[in-house]
Order: sequence, then structure tokens, then C-alpha cells
Amino acid sequence: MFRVNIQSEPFDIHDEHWRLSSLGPDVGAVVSFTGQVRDEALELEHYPAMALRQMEAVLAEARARWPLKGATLIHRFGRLEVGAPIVLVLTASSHRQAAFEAAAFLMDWLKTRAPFWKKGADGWVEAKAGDDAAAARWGT
Amino acid sequence: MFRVNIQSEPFDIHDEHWRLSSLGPDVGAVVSFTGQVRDEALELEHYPAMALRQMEAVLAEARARWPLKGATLIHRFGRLEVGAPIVLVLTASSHRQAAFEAAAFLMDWLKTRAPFWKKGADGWVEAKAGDDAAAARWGT
Amino acid sequence: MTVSLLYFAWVRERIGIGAEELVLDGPTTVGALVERLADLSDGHRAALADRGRLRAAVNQNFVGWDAAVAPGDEVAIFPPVTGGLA
Amino acid sequence: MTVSLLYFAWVRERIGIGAEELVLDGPTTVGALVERLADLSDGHRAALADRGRLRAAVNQNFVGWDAAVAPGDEVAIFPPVTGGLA
Repeated sequence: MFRVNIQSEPFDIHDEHWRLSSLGPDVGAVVSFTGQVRDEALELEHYPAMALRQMEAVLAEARARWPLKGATLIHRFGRLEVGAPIVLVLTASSHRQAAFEAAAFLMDWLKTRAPFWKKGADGWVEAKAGDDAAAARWGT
Repeated sequence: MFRVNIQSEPFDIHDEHWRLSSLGPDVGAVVSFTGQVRDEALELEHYPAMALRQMEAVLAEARARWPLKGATLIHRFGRLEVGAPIVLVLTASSHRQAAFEAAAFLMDWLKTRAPFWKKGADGWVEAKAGDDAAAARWGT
Repeated sequence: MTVSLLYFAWVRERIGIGAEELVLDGPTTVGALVERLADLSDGHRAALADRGRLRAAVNQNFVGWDAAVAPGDEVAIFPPVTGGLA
Repeated sequence: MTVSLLYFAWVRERIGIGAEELVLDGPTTVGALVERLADLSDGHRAALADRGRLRAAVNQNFVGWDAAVAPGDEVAIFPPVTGGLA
């Protein structure tokens, strides 16, 4: 099961995790990454059609690189309070290494390719050079 | 919050995840790894005192290497059916890279250091050389 | 013979609108298009002055400033993305 | 002046018990101890014959065959661990 979603509502990590862990007897490893709002409330703006397209492209790339049984990408937009979950990446595979690597890859690529912009109390958050470096380690 | 547990009962990933994601406003990333029984039911035997000691040592090593806000290690023992969760590793940090790396490190080290043995329908499962290699990439 | 323009984040705020259309004489590049847009208003100029702080997409794919733009295309101008968190 | 011995997985099954005690004359090594244990029964011999398939811990820490064993120690003999899964 491979799924991408962009939504303003919170996601339920338990439901999402269960969808992947129950995919079948050959799933041995499920990895989740949850990103949540740190330090101050944010407003997340996005470019809907492009965000969906880029998230689908990143997921297709992960499937080409690792033997995944399933993966889920969810990104939220709108106003988000401190502690609110923003992004969820879930991967399921037979073995732990594929699940770990694919999840880290998906997050690194999402950070640099998914058209979302964060605004805090002090204005728009600037992109970090470290994110491009993190994405670059996977090659292109 | 840093916690190690060895138990026969299932764990609740939602509760465990929430404990780490709600630790405070400086938590930005939570990574979970769940290992579950693949292909056939298993009986897991362990050496209780040493397992706890080794899991605590592995957790201390991860805390020394990465700036973690919290981490949870749970390993089950006893009879486990196909699809049952066996091991849970959760890490919380301000940034995603620390959370990802610490979770992968904890799993690689658990695999080679925690005294658990699996028995399936065909007898005792043999250790894999690949696990030692995975653990070795973190140095010692 | 028009292109759709989309602006996001502080680019949208400085220009004052999130979308507009522009009539094209013929094929052009993203860079040439941005130069034309900068002349439309003070807000456009303020938003588009420093190209080093901007990124562009044509039809929802990231492109460089020398990328071709044809009538009917959807061109988006925005700051580097900052999604995902952590 | 005894050491506690613990066996796990197929080592336990072949020996037929999970724990026993052995009287020591004085300090020894894990390797010498395993040689003594192998003479206790056919089960011990079958379990302990191939040291390449065994691992040892003294007082709950992994050790090599030349590690010292003193009276009062807890010595465990078992196959390489296979926990964690996946």
C-alpha cells in the first residue's frame, strides 16, 4: 500500500502504522518518522498540485531504490501549534535496513522538493543549506 | 524520558509514541522502528538480567552519541505469532538526523548484543553475518 | 496565448496577489519572464529583485532560469521550500 | 567457591538443564571451564563440542574464551544472539 496525502487535519499515527504493519506475513520492519512543530506556532503554505506531484515522484523514487511492501507520506498545511505533527513518513519492508534507509531518504527529499513554506512569529522561515546537503547524499 | 523494557505482552505503539512526542516544545522529530514476526510463529528465549543490562548499555551509548530528548527500547519474549510486534525502538530529538541515526544504531546494536534467541518450526534461527557488519559500521 | 503565474510565501505577500495571467508574444524563458514581471509594479519589483533568493517551477517541476516557457504553461515563483520540519 | 552456569537456546536443550553450579579449585578461564563442563555428560559434550558456534558471558558481559572466571561469577554459554528481528 503506497499512499500520499496532503491535509490540514491531524493524522492518526496508530491507524497509519497499523495499515502498513498488517500488510502481510512478509512485513518484518516498519519505520515511522514524525516531524512536529518546535518552539513556536507556524502557518504552513503550500502549492497543492505541485506538492502532490513532487511527493508522488519522491515516493516512486524510493520504491525504485528499496524493496518496500508499503509506504505512506502525509504532509499537513495551515495553522499548526507547538507540538502538532506536520509530516509523517512510514515505510514497511521485509528487512530493517530498507525500511530505515527509505524513510530517511523520503524525509531528506521532501525537505528540499515539496513546495511548503513555513511562517512563524518572526516571518518566513529561511531554507537551510544543510537540507540540500542531506538530500545530496542520496545522489540524483 | 529514557526507558528500557522486556515483556511478554504486546506494546502499544501509539502510547509509546505519544510519550516521546509530548516531551516538550523542543522535540521536532520522532522516529520509530517496529520489528514484527515474519513468515512463521516464533518462540523467543532470553537471558533476562543480561538482556536488560545490554539494552541499558546500548541506550547509554546512543545518548552519548546523539542529542536525544527521549528514547524507548522494548523487546518481547515468549511465543509470538506471525505479524506480532517483537521489538520497538523510539527516538525523539530536535532534528531528524539525530532521531534517524540513533534509531538505526539502537537496532543494529540490539541485534548483535541483546541475548535473545528465536526458535521457529525448523529449530533455532542462526545468526546472520550481515548483522555483525551492520553493527560494525557504527564503530566500537 | 497566456501563461498562468503563481506566487507563494513572501513572494506572494510582496506582490500582493497569489495568481495572475500574462499575455505572451511567443516562447520565452523563465528568467526573461521574471524581468518583465518585475516592471509590473513596485511590489513585483520588491518581490523579484533578488533572483538568488527565488526558485521557479514550470508545470509543477523545478526549473532553472533558462528554462523555456510556452503559452499555456503554469509558472510558479517562490522562495526555497521549507517544508517537512526538523 | 562455586560458579553459576547458565545455558540458553539449543545449548540448554542439548545439556538438558538451564542452570547448574560447579565447584572451582581457583581462578580459571572460560575456555578451560567449558572443557571441564564438556566431560560432565554426553549432553554437555554435544552442546559444547564446537566452540565456533558458541558465545560466552561472564557476569552478563560478553567475553572471549581466555576471559578470567573467579568463584562467585555467573558464566553463561549460548549460541550467537538472534533477537530484534528483521
